[in-house]
Amino acid sequence: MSQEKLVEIKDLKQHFKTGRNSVVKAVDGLTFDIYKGETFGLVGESGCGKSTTGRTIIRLYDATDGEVLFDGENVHGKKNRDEMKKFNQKMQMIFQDPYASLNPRMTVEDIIAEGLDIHGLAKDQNARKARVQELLETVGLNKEHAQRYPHEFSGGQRQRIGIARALAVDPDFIIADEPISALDVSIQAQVVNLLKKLQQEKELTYLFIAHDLSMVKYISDRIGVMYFGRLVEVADSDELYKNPMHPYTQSLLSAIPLPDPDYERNRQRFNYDPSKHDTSEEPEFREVNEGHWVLCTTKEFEQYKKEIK
Amino acid sequence: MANKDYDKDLFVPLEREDDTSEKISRPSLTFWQDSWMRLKKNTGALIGAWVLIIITFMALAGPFFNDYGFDEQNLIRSKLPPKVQGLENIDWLPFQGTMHRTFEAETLEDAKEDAINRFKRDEENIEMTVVDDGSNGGPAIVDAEFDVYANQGFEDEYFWFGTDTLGRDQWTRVWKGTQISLYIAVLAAFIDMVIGVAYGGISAYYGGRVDDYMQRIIEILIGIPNLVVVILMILILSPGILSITIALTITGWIPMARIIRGQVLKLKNQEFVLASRTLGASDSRIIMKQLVPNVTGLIVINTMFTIPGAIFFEAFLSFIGLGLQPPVASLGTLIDEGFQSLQTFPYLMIYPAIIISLIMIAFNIVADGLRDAFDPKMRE
Amino acid sequence: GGDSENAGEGDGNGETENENTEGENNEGGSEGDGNGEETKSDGPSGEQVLNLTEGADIPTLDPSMATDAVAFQVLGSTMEGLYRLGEKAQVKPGIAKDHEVSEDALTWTFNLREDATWSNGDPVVASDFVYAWKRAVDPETGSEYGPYMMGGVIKNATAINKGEMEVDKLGVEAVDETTLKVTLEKPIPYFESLTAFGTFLPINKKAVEEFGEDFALEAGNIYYNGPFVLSEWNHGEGWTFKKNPDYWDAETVKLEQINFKVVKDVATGVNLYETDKVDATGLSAEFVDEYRNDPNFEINPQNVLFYFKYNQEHHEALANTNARKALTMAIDKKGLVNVILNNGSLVATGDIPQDFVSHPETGEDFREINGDFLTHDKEKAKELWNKAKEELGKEEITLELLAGDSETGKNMNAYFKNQWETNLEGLTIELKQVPFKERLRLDTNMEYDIQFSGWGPDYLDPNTFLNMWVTGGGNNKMGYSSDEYDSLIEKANTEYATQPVKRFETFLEAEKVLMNDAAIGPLYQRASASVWKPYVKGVIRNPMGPDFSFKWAYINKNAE
Amino acid sequence: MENILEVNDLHVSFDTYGGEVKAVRGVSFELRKGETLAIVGESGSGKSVTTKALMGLIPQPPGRIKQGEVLLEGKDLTKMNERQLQKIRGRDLSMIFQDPMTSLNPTMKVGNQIMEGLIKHQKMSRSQAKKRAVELLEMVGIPNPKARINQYPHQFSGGMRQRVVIAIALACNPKVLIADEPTTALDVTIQAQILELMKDLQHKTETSIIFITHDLGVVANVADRVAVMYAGKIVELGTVDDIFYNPQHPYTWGLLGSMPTLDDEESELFAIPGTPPDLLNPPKGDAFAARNEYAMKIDEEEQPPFFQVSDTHYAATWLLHENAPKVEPPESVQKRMQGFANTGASEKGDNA
Amino acid sequence: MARYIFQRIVYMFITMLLIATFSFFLMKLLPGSPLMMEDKLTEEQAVIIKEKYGLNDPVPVQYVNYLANLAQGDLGISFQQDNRGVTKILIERAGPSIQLGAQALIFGLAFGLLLGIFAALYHNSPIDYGSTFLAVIGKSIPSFVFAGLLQYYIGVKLGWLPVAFWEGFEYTIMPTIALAMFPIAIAARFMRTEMLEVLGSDFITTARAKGVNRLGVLFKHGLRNALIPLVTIIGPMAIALLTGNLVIENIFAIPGIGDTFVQAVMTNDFPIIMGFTLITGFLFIFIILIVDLLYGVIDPRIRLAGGEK
Ligand SMILES: Nc1ncnc2c1ncn2[C@@H]1O[C@H](COP(=O)(O)OP(=O)(O)OP(=O)(O)O)[C@@H](O)[C@H]1O
Ligand SMILES: Nc1ncnc2c1ncn2[C@@H]1O[C@H](COP(=O)(O)OP(=O)(O)OP(=O)(O)O)[C@@H](O)[C@H]1O
Ligand SMILES: [Mg+2]
Ligand SMILES: [Mg+2]
Repeated sequence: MSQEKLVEIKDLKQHFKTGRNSVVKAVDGLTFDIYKGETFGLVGESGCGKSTTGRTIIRLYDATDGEVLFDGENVHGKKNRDEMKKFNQKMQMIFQDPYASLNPRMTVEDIIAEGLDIHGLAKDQNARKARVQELLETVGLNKEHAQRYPHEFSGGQRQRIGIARALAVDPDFIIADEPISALDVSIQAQVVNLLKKLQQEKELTYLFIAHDLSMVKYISDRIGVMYFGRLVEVADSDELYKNPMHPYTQSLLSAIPLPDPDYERNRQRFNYDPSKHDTSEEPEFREVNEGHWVLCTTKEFEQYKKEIK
Repeated sequence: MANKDYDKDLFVPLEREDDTSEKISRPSLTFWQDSWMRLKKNTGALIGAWVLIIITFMALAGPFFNDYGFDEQNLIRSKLPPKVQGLENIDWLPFQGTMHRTFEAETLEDAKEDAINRFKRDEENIEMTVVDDGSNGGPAIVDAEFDVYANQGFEDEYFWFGTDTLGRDQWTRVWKGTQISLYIAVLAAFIDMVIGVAYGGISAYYGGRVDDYMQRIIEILIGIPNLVVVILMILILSPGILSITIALTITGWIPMARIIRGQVLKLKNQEFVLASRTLGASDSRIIMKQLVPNVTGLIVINTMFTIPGAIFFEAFLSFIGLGLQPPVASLGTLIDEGFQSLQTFPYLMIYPAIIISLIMIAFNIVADGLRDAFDPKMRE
Repeated sequence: GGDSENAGEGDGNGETENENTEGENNEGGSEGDGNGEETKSDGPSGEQVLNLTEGADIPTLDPSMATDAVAFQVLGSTMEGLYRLGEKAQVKPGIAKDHEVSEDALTWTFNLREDATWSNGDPVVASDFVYAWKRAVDPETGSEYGPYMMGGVIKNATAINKGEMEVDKLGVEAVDETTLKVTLEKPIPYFESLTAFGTFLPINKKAVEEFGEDFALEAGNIYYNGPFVLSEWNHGEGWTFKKNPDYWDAETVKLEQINFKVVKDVATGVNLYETDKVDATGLSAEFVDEYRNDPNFEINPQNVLFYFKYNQEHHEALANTNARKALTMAIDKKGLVNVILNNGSLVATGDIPQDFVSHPETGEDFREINGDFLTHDKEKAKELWNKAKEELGKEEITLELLAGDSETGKNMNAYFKNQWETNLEGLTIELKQVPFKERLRLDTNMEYDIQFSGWGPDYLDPNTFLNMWVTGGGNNKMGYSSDEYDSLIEKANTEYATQPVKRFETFLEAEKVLMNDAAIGPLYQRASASVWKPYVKGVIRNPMGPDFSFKWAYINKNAE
Repeated sequence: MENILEVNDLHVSFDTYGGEVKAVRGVSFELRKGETLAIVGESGSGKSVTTKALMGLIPQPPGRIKQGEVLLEGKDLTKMNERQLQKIRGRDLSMIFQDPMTSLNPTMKVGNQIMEGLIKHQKMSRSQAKKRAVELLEMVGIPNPKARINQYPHQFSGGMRQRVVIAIALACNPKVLIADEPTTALDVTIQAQILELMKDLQHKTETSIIFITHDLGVVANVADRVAVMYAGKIVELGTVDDIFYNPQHPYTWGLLGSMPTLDDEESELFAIPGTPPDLLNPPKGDAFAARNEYAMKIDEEEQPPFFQVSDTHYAATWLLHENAPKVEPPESVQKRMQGFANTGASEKGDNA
Repeated sequence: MARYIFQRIVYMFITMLLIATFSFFLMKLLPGSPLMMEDKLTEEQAVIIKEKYGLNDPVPVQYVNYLANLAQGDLGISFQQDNRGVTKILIERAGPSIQLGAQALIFGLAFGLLLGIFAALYHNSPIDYGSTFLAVIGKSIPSFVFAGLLQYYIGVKLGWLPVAFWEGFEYTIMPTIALAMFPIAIAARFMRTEMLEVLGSDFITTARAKGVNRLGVLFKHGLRNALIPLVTIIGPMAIALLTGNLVIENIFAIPGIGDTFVQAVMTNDFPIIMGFTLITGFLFIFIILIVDLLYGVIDPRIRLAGGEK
């Protein structure tokens, strides 16, 4: 895998005003890079800002602060329609809720072809149709499905429609926001297999957001752990599972349920208590091991370093 | 369990052609074929559609069903009640060409005298039934039926819906009026759809400033009374269909715009809209393709309220001289006019009112059916 | 004109303006004369309360400002002028006991009674009249009827109103408390009946000063001197008269109370009548059929005349006399009157209504003497029309009919259009139905071809109708001009002013000229149909001024 | 243990424009006092419909219970009218619905939504109910419950809403709690807390739980017994150990095989091929046949009956018929079973 | 919240100013002058009268004067009802109209709501069809027809209620019913559609699962959630009802504002037209503000959204 950076996120902040004086700091200073061709997994407590991060990267929200560089160019900031369109083509998103993200009154063909229409990628009706069929086959549906409506599909199939839509414009980078959490395991497997296959074929880069840690580990090259709008740990996936350093990461890993009744009967969970941190010092993001970054104070940093060796 | 014996041959692996499970059991249809199929299954909507078709047909052909012109005046046959061949002898139907009144007086003689007096002293053509001869202390009551046709010497004529003050055949006038009212209905629906939907959609979709300004414009438009605007139009325009069209266009779309706005405000943050945005869809595309199809239900209902509103607004315009010029009439003006004699010659109002109600009920049923038909969820 | 039905000219559609102006249909039975049919026992019996309806609210109580039927009606009941109209338009004494007229007919001296008082206790004196009349012509007041009724009648009124002369120069003077001397501009034969008109009522100066801006705006903001006082006035809803105990002739007044309610809808009036909530109601054509043979049904012919104005300057065809005659004669007015109006209206055959004025000596009716002009004759109309087309050198002619926009109006318009187009070949009529004031505007600017219009009299004299059509007259507005006609009218009003017979005959002559020119196309003379409860007696119907007089009215429950 | 709930041959159908959707096609099981029965299965296999049918909450029309009985302590719920059901719902039978985001009334304060059932069934006064609501919220781990009861659902995060829904279901100490994917929207740490809470409660009140989930890890954690559903039927039913360590039905094999494990690095996950059958026209034979690599001819002809594997373990597959060829679970499943830490494997029984 | 309301009130003033401006100039375009009716006035007099009403000034000056007076709450005096203050006239006349309108609105909404709710509850049953029928008839046939029928049958034939006049509560019953046909129709139709949707949502099932009885489900859980679209249309509907209905007022001889206004338009009584326009405009804007605030009360989710844009 190349180490070329495709997306650079620098001190990204997204604050929502919810009232005169109250602000929700959904994302509060994220910095990380995503390399070309890799899958970057993002996990964390529900409500910690994962979706918001994804949406801000693709500029569904205008960032409160910070920047997102895509291929070296800032996605945010002043952009005219054409420039935005270019980004829109290169960067795509698969939404958390497959059903909600499909217009119930459009046929699958129209949904998938929307990107083609917008970017003028199909020369004529026939080319459009052909492209849609090709995409349907790519995601493991067949061409008869083109005339159906979203509600006629199972959850897994819907998710695949969403994927086909994202692929239609030949993107380089796809943000997949919990694409599988509502599906049964067998369908989860289908979707994940598909994503992996596409990645290999098309050199895609993913930002993969999920709750299910075993799935995340399976699919990701590197994983970022978020807590309350901030990244607390980033590492290669194996490294993270082997050497979780931040206590929140540890607590997450300790809570993964395993499909093994005996193991479950005896499992020990580790609870994260944020108040245990030393609050006298503002924690910083530090590289503890090669490619293994943790949010920590200097003291903690020293301690983590020791633990590795 | 399962102790029944089964043929051993059955327990051999299944030879399988390829993936059968993916087969689609339903033939692929275009959206329109599909909607049409669903509509066909909805009997109510079909009946409604037929009623509309029949009414439209009658609007066009009805005036030719008899020989009377719609402006053929003859004061001698003024205000004849409805009379229909074949139905004229059925007592409980109002098609006998007679007028019916009940008279009450102290004595039977007086009651009869009253009846005779009321009906032009034409005893020959009055048929009286004594309900109460007054012998038991109460007032005498007489039911009198007056053959107006015979009285006027029109025994052999039949005016199915009667005639108006000027002796014009109501049947012909009602159907002529239906033509106009149908035009108004279609026009109003069109304005609603085009201006109202676009305005409401844009206002809500862009939100913020745009919404603020657009809503204030609506407030101003509504704030200035219609009557003032319409009177001004009299100066500029000559009366007729064009002025009706323009008058309707000025404010007719506002309720629709408000409703669409409310709905779009709700829809615009739905994920499928966001998805379209990440694809780089233009705003107009999002409004037309993503949002509008999802508010069709409300559009349909609201249109059903706009249409009668428009039909009577036209009557109002005609009333103040901006609408249709006599002798042309619409259902609205016929009802307005008929209302003046609601107590004395009710048939002048009842028939146009029945037709307007029929049109509206049919429209509603068809619209409900259409809404279901265009909603793919109804397909299974 | 002083048409009390409606604001003067343009009363055109008075019949049909019930939406926006009065709806005279409801003027609680515009007559209900109590005469004739007294049966079992005469005289009042039962509760002396009368319940009536009125088509509109009172716009003002200020005699100088009053212009419409309702205001004059209220003033007629609550105020007393020099004279009052009694039965058959006979002049009855009011505040004036009698009067003397000078030789030259220019100076009138009225002797006032001493026992008349205002409702605040002040006596009614000659200076109250002087004050009121001066106020009426004072341009500052802005009175509409003041200059209209007094201009050219009372000395200097016109000049004063134009601001060319001091108000004090008005030809009216209080010689003493009970003597009023009036100097006229020229001899006015009908001046006596004029003094019964609302604009000539006295006003209590104190009240004007006391209430200032609010004078006459509420029931309590004016002092009354008539048979009744306005005891309550709920704007828009109705008002109540109570008997005025201080009225000089209170003895004669029998009614204790009259309740008026504003009712605009005919059917409502009928329903109220049927449920005994009101004692009288007007009827529209539809209801006339139902009540025609009811013993309580009445038709009250009025002197309001309806006709076409042919604008001779706007369309060449209308400058052609034959065309105008053809247009007038092509219309079957009998049908119009009997079927469409259906309220007792009469076919009009001249510029002066039936039973309006009669020959000063023979007593023969004006209409009777002059006969019928331009009566309906299809064949003749066709003939004339063809002649006109020949003269004009045209086969196809399109004319616009400007008319009102209310319901009955629409029927009439459709009728006219149909009659003309079927009877007169090559004629196309374009209807233009506009609201009342738009029609006034178009009339003033003479932007019309044919106009449906109407006029009610201001005083009992043919002049009120005939002087409209003199060249350049304020109401002409249709480009009619005839030297012969002009000089006849001029003569009648100057040379023959003091010679009633001569004067009358000159008017007869003038009408002939007018009708031979077919300057206007007379259509009908309005009547109103109504039903009155049989126990209402003694209500007097006036041909002008207030529609009816209640001074002598009473309730006789025995009559039922 | 005594049965608190018994479901016998339940059939539920929906009438749609296209015809009759046979969502549940003969489900039978029993629920014992104090146990947890997990239901797993393909999405659309009728899990939610089955549980809604128990509550008498199938929307009618288009739905209807065609056949079968639901006995709660011996009384048949399908025969009860709405009024009788209202007394039982919330008090004896309680349900946590699948989607917490939409299961709460957006226009009603959270506290009131919890109190509603308490006031109705426990005949509490408002103030008592309020106190209890605060307790419940505290129990499900919502901080500052006193203030929270006066907030509206949208002011709660997804996970918190999920917990509110749970609190409502627990409010009246039901005899049977039906939990339809109660933790899907939660991250693992909160999920673990919730599961703990439910178990605690169960110990205290002897509540029986029906737990629907897709997460086999969760099943392993909470369940005493497991029912596997496919296309409107239960295809395998057994104790949690039976199902995990000795699965018999090929669909169960497929499910277990689809899960990634934390330690292995396969190139591709196993997924059951194809899609579920159309419930409008369910196949004549075994519904799973089309996707079953071990399918036999008989699968096309006739639906398999339940074969008993052990006292506690049943499976509906012709593979268990004596005439059927012996097949082993696919390698991936075997590997997984071996991968499981310990002794469970030894209990593996043979085919019946 | 307070800021939001304040902002709206500022807007309200601007809108009112615009309405005043537009109507003022439109008024100047109306045919004829207010003195038109008084055709007997001599020219000299006309000048004096115009002076009194300030009509001799150039239009912009008149406009400024008008606004200046308006700022002091002075709507001027009527041209036709000599010297009577517009404010006084409008207040007198608005009373009955507003009372009737409010009664019709309340009764119509309440009855329509019930009708709609039951139509939804007994979906596709005779009750449903009956309510739809009633709604369609209620909207297809003008209210004055109902008024006429009521007056004749209830008032005259049966004698149950007074035929006309404005003298007490029983006098308001028939006009109220006639006017209410319109809100009944609208409320019933909208309620039915929304209720059907709401009754299908999950939280209704939740409520039922709690054992809440039928009426509780309908009124405690369903109603509020189904009210939003209805509230949207209340604005224009309330205006239509509260500003008086000329024909109904005439039929029942009610001293309302509808007639006053039409008279004023017919006679060019500018001050009254302007006054009426301002009152209508104000009412409308005010009701819309209330409606927008009501959104928040009915649906707490909207309350927050109101603050931010
Ligand atoms: N439009 C918004 N306005 C206000 N607050 C918001 C908005 N969108 C998100 N938030 C808040 O921001 C925080 C992060 O939300 P986000 O949806 O990114 O969480 P998430 O990590 O994706 O959670 P989940 O796993 O439940 O999907 C939450 O507290 C949420 O309430
Ligand atoms: N109202 C309805 N009308 C028609 N079909 C329905 C209806 N409700 C459910 N179904 C059908 O019943 C079947 C079973 O649905 P159910 O909700 O029980 O699935 P599930 O097992 O809970 O799936 P998931 O795991 O996705 O929640 C599905 O095929 C579904 O399409
Ligand atoms: Mg998320
Ligand atoms: Mg489910």
